[in-house]
Amino acid sequence: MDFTLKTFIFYGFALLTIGSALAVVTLRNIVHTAFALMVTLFGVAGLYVFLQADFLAATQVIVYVGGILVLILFGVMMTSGRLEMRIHIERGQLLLGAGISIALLMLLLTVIANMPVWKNLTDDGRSLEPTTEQIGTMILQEKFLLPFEVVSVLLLVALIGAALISRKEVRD
Amino acid sequence: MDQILLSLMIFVPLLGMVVVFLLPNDREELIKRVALAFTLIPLVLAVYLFIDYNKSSAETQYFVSVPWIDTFHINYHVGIDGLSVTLLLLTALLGPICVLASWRNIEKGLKAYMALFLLLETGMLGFFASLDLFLFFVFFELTLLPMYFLIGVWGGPRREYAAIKFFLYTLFGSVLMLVAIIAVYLRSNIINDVAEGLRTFDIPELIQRATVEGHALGDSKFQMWVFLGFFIGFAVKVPIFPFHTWLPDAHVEAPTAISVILAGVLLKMGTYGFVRINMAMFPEGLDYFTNGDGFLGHSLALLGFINIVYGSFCALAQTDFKKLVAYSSIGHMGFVILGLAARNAEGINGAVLQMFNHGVISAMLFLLVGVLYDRAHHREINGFGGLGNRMPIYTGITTLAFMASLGLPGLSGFIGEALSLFGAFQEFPLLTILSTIGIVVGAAYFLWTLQRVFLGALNPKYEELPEINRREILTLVPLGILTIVLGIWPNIAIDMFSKSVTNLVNIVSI
Amino acid sequence: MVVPLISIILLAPLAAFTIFALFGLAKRSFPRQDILSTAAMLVALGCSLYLLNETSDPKPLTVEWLSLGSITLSMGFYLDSVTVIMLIVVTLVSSLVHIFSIGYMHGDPRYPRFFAFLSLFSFSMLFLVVSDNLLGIYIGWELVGLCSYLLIGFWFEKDSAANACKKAFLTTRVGDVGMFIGMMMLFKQFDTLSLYGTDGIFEAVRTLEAGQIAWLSAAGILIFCGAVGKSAQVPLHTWLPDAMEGPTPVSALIHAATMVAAGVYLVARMFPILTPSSSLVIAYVGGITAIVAATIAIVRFDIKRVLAYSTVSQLGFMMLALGAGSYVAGLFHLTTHAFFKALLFLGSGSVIHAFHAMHAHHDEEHADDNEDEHDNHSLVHEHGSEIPPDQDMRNMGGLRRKMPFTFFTMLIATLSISGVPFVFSGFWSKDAILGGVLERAMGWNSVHHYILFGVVLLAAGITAFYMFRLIFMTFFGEPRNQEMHDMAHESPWVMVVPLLILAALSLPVVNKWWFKEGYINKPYQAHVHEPTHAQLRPDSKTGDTNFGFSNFGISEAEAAEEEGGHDTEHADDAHHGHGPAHTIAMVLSIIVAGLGILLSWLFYHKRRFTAESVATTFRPVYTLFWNKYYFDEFYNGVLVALTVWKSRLFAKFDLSIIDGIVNGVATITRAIFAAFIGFFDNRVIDGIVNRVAKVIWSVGGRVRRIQTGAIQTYLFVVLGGIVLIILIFRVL
Amino acid sequence: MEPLKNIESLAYIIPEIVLVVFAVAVIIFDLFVKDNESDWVAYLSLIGIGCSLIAIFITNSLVDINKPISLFLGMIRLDGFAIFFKILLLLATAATILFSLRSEELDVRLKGEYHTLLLAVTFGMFLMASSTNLLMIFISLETVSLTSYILAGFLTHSPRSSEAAFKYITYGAVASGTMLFGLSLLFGMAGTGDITQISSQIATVLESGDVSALGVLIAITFILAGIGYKIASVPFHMWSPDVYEGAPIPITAFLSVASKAAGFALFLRFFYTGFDTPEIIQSIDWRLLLAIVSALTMTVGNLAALPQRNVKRLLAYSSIAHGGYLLMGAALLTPEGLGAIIFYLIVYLFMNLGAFYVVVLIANESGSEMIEGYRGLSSRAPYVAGAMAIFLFSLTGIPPFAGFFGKWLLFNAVISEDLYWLAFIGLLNSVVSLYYYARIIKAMYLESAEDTDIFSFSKSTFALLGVFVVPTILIGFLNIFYSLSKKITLP
Amino acid sequence: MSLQHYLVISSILFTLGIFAVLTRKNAISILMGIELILNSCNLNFVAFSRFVEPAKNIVGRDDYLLDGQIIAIFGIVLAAAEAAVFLAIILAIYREFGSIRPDEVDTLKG
Repeated sequence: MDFTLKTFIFYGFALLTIGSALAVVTLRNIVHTAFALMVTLFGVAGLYVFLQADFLAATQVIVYVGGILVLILFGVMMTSGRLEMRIHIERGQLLLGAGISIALLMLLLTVIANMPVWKNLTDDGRSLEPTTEQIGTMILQEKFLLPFEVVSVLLLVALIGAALISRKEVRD
Repeated sequence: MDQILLSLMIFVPLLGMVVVFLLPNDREELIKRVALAFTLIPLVLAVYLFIDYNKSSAETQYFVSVPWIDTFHINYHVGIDGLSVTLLLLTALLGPICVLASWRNIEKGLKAYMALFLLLETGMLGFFASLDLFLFFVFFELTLLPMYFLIGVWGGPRREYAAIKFFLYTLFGSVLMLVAIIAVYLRSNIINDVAEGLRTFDIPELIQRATVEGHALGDSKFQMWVFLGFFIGFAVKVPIFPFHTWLPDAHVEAPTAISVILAGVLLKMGTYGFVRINMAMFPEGLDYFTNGDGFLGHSLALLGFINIVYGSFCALAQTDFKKLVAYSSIGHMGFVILGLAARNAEGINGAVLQMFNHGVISAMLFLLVGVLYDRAHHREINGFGGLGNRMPIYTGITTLAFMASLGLPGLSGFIGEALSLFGAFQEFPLLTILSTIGIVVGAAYFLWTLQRVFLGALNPKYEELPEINRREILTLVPLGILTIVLGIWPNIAIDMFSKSVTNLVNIVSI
Repeated sequence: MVVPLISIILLAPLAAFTIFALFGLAKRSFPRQDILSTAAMLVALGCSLYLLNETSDPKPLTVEWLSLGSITLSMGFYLDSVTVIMLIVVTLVSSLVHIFSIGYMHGDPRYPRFFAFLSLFSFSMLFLVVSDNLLGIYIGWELVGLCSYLLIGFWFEKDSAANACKKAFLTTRVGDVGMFIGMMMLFKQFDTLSLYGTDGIFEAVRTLEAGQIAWLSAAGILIFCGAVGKSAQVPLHTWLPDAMEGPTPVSALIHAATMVAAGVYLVARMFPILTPSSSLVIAYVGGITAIVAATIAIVRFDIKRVLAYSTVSQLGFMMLALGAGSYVAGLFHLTTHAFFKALLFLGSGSVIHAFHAMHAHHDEEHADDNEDEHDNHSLVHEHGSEIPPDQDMRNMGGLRRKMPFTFFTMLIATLSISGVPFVFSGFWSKDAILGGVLERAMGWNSVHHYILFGVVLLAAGITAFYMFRLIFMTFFGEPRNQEMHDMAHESPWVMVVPLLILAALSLPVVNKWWFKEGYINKPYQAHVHEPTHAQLRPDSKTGDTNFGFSNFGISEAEAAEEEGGHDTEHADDAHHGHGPAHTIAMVLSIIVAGLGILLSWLFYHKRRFTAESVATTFRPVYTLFWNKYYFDEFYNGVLVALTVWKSRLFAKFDLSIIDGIVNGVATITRAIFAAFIGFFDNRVIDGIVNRVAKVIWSVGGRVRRIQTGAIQTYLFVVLGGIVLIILIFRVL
Repeated sequence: MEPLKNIESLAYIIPEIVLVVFAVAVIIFDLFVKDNESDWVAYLSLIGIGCSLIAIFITNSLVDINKPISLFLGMIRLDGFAIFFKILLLLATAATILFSLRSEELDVRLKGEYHTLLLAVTFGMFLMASSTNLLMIFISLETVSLTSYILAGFLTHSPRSSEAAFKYITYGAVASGTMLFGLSLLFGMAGTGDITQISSQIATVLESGDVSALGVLIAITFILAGIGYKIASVPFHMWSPDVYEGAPIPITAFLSVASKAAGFALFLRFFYTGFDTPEIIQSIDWRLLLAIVSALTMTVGNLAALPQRNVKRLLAYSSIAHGGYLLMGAALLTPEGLGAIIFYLIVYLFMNLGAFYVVVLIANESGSEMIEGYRGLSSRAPYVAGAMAIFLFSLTGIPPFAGFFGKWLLFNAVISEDLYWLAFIGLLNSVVSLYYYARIIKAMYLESAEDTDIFSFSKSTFALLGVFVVPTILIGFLNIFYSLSKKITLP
Repeated sequence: MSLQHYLVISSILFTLGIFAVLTRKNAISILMGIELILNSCNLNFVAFSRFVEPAKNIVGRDDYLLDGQIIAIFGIVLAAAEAAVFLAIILAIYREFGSIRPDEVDTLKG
């Protein structure tokens, strides 16, 4: 395997993603974890770039980092008087959680490593045309029209619901 | 017109239930009268059917078969043969008697009581008349609900326990039966592993198909399992040891009329089902348990024997009058099982006759217990004494019932028991001889009870105990007459079903 | 003509009872039940007497009673000389007892009921007698048992009566079950229960092969079991003395003359199926009964109990006769015994009636006693040892002047039963038995029969002894209880007349006019076919053909000729067999009877010896006799206790054994679930359903406990579940 | 069969469109109607449902049931199966709205939102019943889920309700995330999102060896987590008791019937179209897997229901158990199994909703959801008690009530596949279930209350009760339902 | 950079997300775990869309499986909606229980 800059950057992103994700699950400070999550989300966006999904990478940054993460931070702030929340985690729970996670990972890795249909599918390095237009066509004119419309309903519902649930009730 | 009579008989009580429901709550007399009327109609019809039934033919008569659930080839198929017409008469007879027996002692919710009772009667009548396996099961289960409420709401102090126990036991049995029914249905069109024609639930049709060479229903292994499924379902109802423990509780807690129905009819549903399904449809399965080799070879007769001896001895140990009668029922149903296990004309005829007679006699016994309970408000045998002096008529009738129940020749209890034993003796001499212990013990507990309740010096507590009244006598007299008449001339009953039984004997003697 | 007559005989008493029952249901009673019942019995008696000459058609009526496809059970009448004699005995004694009761039961609160029960009894007994098949006999058999039960317990306020009636029914029922099993065996073999005719058992039994003899013996003995119960043979005899709790006319009718004799009748009827071995069993049972009961009777003081044991003993004589093959002798003794024993009982009833005021007084006392014992219930009671004062012979004495008729008639009966020669019927019948047994012994050269002869001879002597003891204690000497003696009086004429009639019937001369010579001759078909048992015996003679009524002053030769007309071969056999045997037997029996009477005279009249001194000398024997060989103790202590124990055990079975199994299953279940979920509670639980329900319930609780409320637990379950599913389905 | 293009498809989704239009209309209407006490919003929603129902019948006439139409270039499909579920769901929604009218725990000020959400969730369920594409499956599932979370947490002043929503969303988010991962794996293996093509693709994949089978198994199990949580099958059932207990009663009823039915629709379509080819079954025994899951589900549901004292929670467990019974049919992957499920769902709709309706009524009157609140009901409200008894007996599966016939069909299907063990477990479970149903009946009939006031209900209450009682008694006796259940098939 | 590389990364992300939801004692951390899971799914879809041969007869483009990317877009949208609702519910919980520790929200159980 030739070790090019591209691969170097790829591994960089990969490590960044995984490392920050690890930080998300291990750090005790909730704000720190939120920032670690941001790094993860950036990392994933970088991987999207490697996969030549340009539109998606952009969306990832905008929606996730710009939207969801901010939302989460708001949530953190609204639910906690102090920013640091140190919570003791039970060892048993930790071990069991780790056990289940590792078991799942092992199973997945076994499959990924040995699945014939997924073998030998390497990046041929060919660069594809930008996907944005195609995506737009497919969503608005081709078969993803219906999901698109449905999602709009879903968002409406989520909007109403989130407002409904979170608004402070004036008690009698 | 004739075709509709049977269905009319089955559904008139249901109509009665609706009518009773529509009556105002506070018109209690009216409710009772209406309920009585709606139980008398089936009685009239049953008597008509009994008389009109062509005894010389073993064919099913008055049958009606109309499609019901086409998709699963379920028909509304009812009809009677000698066996069912006898039990229909018994059921229809006990209906009005039970309404009369409930005349005064139902203190709350009379309307609901009568409505449920009428529903129960429909279930019982339908059960004995149905010739479609599915319908059969539906009616079988239909008796469960009213019974549960009748015991549970109007019963004695431990009624909840008794009701749920009854319910759970029966349900347990019937779900096994359900599996068996479905298995039979699914195999009903398979000949030599190939599906031919339509599946069916029709009992006569299934019986016929089971005899076809190479039919999946005829497979002996299959028959054995299915037999077992049905058997457990019916065994709970009969009840056969070790499924019997619900019975004493249910009987003790149930109000008088319901005990009467329970002992008089519901137990017969078990044995009737056994005859109708297990014996007629699965002769190979029956063979396995009555004539097979090894441990299970005589298991059915063994169960009959255990029932007789166990029931009798348990009865001997009781001090509760009603529990005693309840255990005696277990013992007497043992004779039925023993007779059926014999698979010969004497045994089966005897068993069927015993079913009818036990229905009549145990009904009398429970009515009598009820009469005493209504007066003294307890049933502790040792708590009475010398009532013979105070209540001579009651004592006389009780003596008659006891004597009939302990198998005194000349009264109906004897013939069924004797024929069952005669039949069984030809197949299982040793078990039969051992079973005769039941006769002695039966005499022992009844006489002992008679002594403790009626003989000896009058217990001063009961010096003012009123004698049995006319209404109560009225409920007992028809049963007493039947007991005597059938004891003297049992052929009246046996004539009705001996042809059907002969048919059955031909099927089971493979 | 025969069928309607028999029907009338049966229906008349039945109608009397039915009328009573119907009135009873309407809460009334028929105004003159006594007259009604008595009239019914008299009608039956008349019809029976008419039937004396109507035995030409033995099977006048057969109807199909039950048809079960291929098998048919029929009912019908069978009428031969034996039937007719039984009919007459039953109706005659019954009629007299009815009449006697009009006086004896007068004033009883349940007076009508008594007569109704007597009628029902008479019907049942007559039905038993005329039935031509085993089933019919069995039906009548059980019905008389019922009536016996009802009548023994007639004064049910007395605990002793209540216990006695139950004991009687149960004890006889034990025997009946044996009989029932015997019937089942016969039915299995022959598919019928009819006895006579071409398709009857007696015909079929002749076709049996030699290999089936053991089986037939068993059936015969089992049928005999019924007779053991009903006829109060050892070991089922204990109910009969207790049955004396019933009114005395009942004792006379049922427990002396008729019902207890039904066993003898049954054995006589079943004669053709008896094999040598079953006959021997019957003979031994009869012999043992005769001597056991006789010895017990010696030491009784209750007048009725003496008579009761005497009855048992005499029934033993009859059984012995049948077992020894002396068919006619057995039936002959049955007839004579019926009359003189009924007379004795009625006489004793008359004596008791004489103390009637005391009786009433005693009843009250007795009722008070019962109060204390009221709670102490057990299955079988023994109340025999307590003697009511009006029946206690130690309170009597010197009554012969106060009650001359009673004394006179009872004396005749006593002479008859004691076997005082020639003028009393008892002598002839007893002599026939003794002769028959001895003859069998000599004819077969059988040790068994010699032993039996010795036993029965001794028993005959003892009979004379205790009967005269009764007479001496009751009627002779000085009054022992002056108060009671003063109250005693001769009974009214309704009671005396039956006594006189019965006394007359105890004289053979009176009997002669209605018994033709050789009227009873042989068992069924014996003169037509070779009887089965005869085929099976070492020699084929029935041996007893010439004895019986032919001895009522008629020459033996004549009788033999009469017999010979039927069957010359037998007559010849009989002739060389009976001569010496009967002579010896007659001499010996006269000697032992004389000895018995003499001893009794010395003890109880002359007071040469006192019974007490003898009792002291032979203390163990006396104790044995006094305690009636401890039969009741045995039954109470062992059998009854066993039964009660067993029933209690069974009742506990539900609680302990079944639960034990369930508990076992539950324990395993618990172990399994404990491994997964945790521990189960460890309570003791009763009831099978409760147990299962509780197991299910606690599993439910366990399942429920996973539902901790913490969301992450749930997530663990989800993801753990996923991992498990994958592992189980692919990797493992 | 060529899928229709987007515009052509529109005619066939009029029922869905009607629902969305009314959902929006309701919330707008609510803005203008200030009178919180009036029930107009509810009636408007009911009109919407009625219109949708009519639309279904109209589109139904356009479709030949035996010739399903693929819409939106293969995204969804319109066939008899989908139509059946749509009608069923509409009925359930209508019933829920009617319950809500009676229920006193809902905040009257939030009626508009409430009904919008209900209509929206119904819309999502419609799509669940007809999706044939992985993406559509996920989106419809999410639509339903998200709305359900909100509805469960609708009682904003009730901690129980909030807790229910919290648990529901945590659980649901993890489950649907897991499912999405599974979907992605499946997508990667099959190279397509169209489930009608997946089976052939997967069959090819499976030829390449054991590991592929493991891959497929993982993918399917992950997907099962998403669907299984909707139908509350073990081990994905754990949210349901808590959520059912915490949510408003009408929503509990709705979730236990409609949500479950929609889940089954999705489940059936997914497995019947995607995974019932012999090759796949040979390599991974779905039937056994599902049979075990079904046995566990009913057992756990029934056992856990035994000790419950809260009727709502008891019914939650009972509905888990019923999910288990239904899964029996699903596990068979046979037409009989499908027919049995269809029939059972009809029956279940009426009996379970009926039971919940009684819970609503009793909660209103006595303010209690506990079993003690039912004491002496037979004298306080005899007709309601009678109806409840009928529902409960029907749920137990006792003739002559419809529940018995439903169970009978299920067992019939199970035994016809010779799965006797499963039938036995199912039947034993029926017996066990009697125990806890009977406890309610016992309380109603055999025990007496301290408080003996007579409950009074309006005529319309009884009428609505009758709407549930009559079918619960009659369905089993009418041939039409059996033939209906037989007619509906999946390719 | 083969498909497997991406798949391994996404698997790890997924597993970490699972670990987070199982062990974190803060509702918001759980939400973050869920976001990790959803990201891993999206990464999968995109990776497949890049590498996997589309199935035949697929409607639309047949040289390139763009569907995966579009699904990922929808995934992001759904994640956003879910996060919004989730946070709203967390706020409600915080209001009612004064805590967002998942193990303290356990009044419903049994």
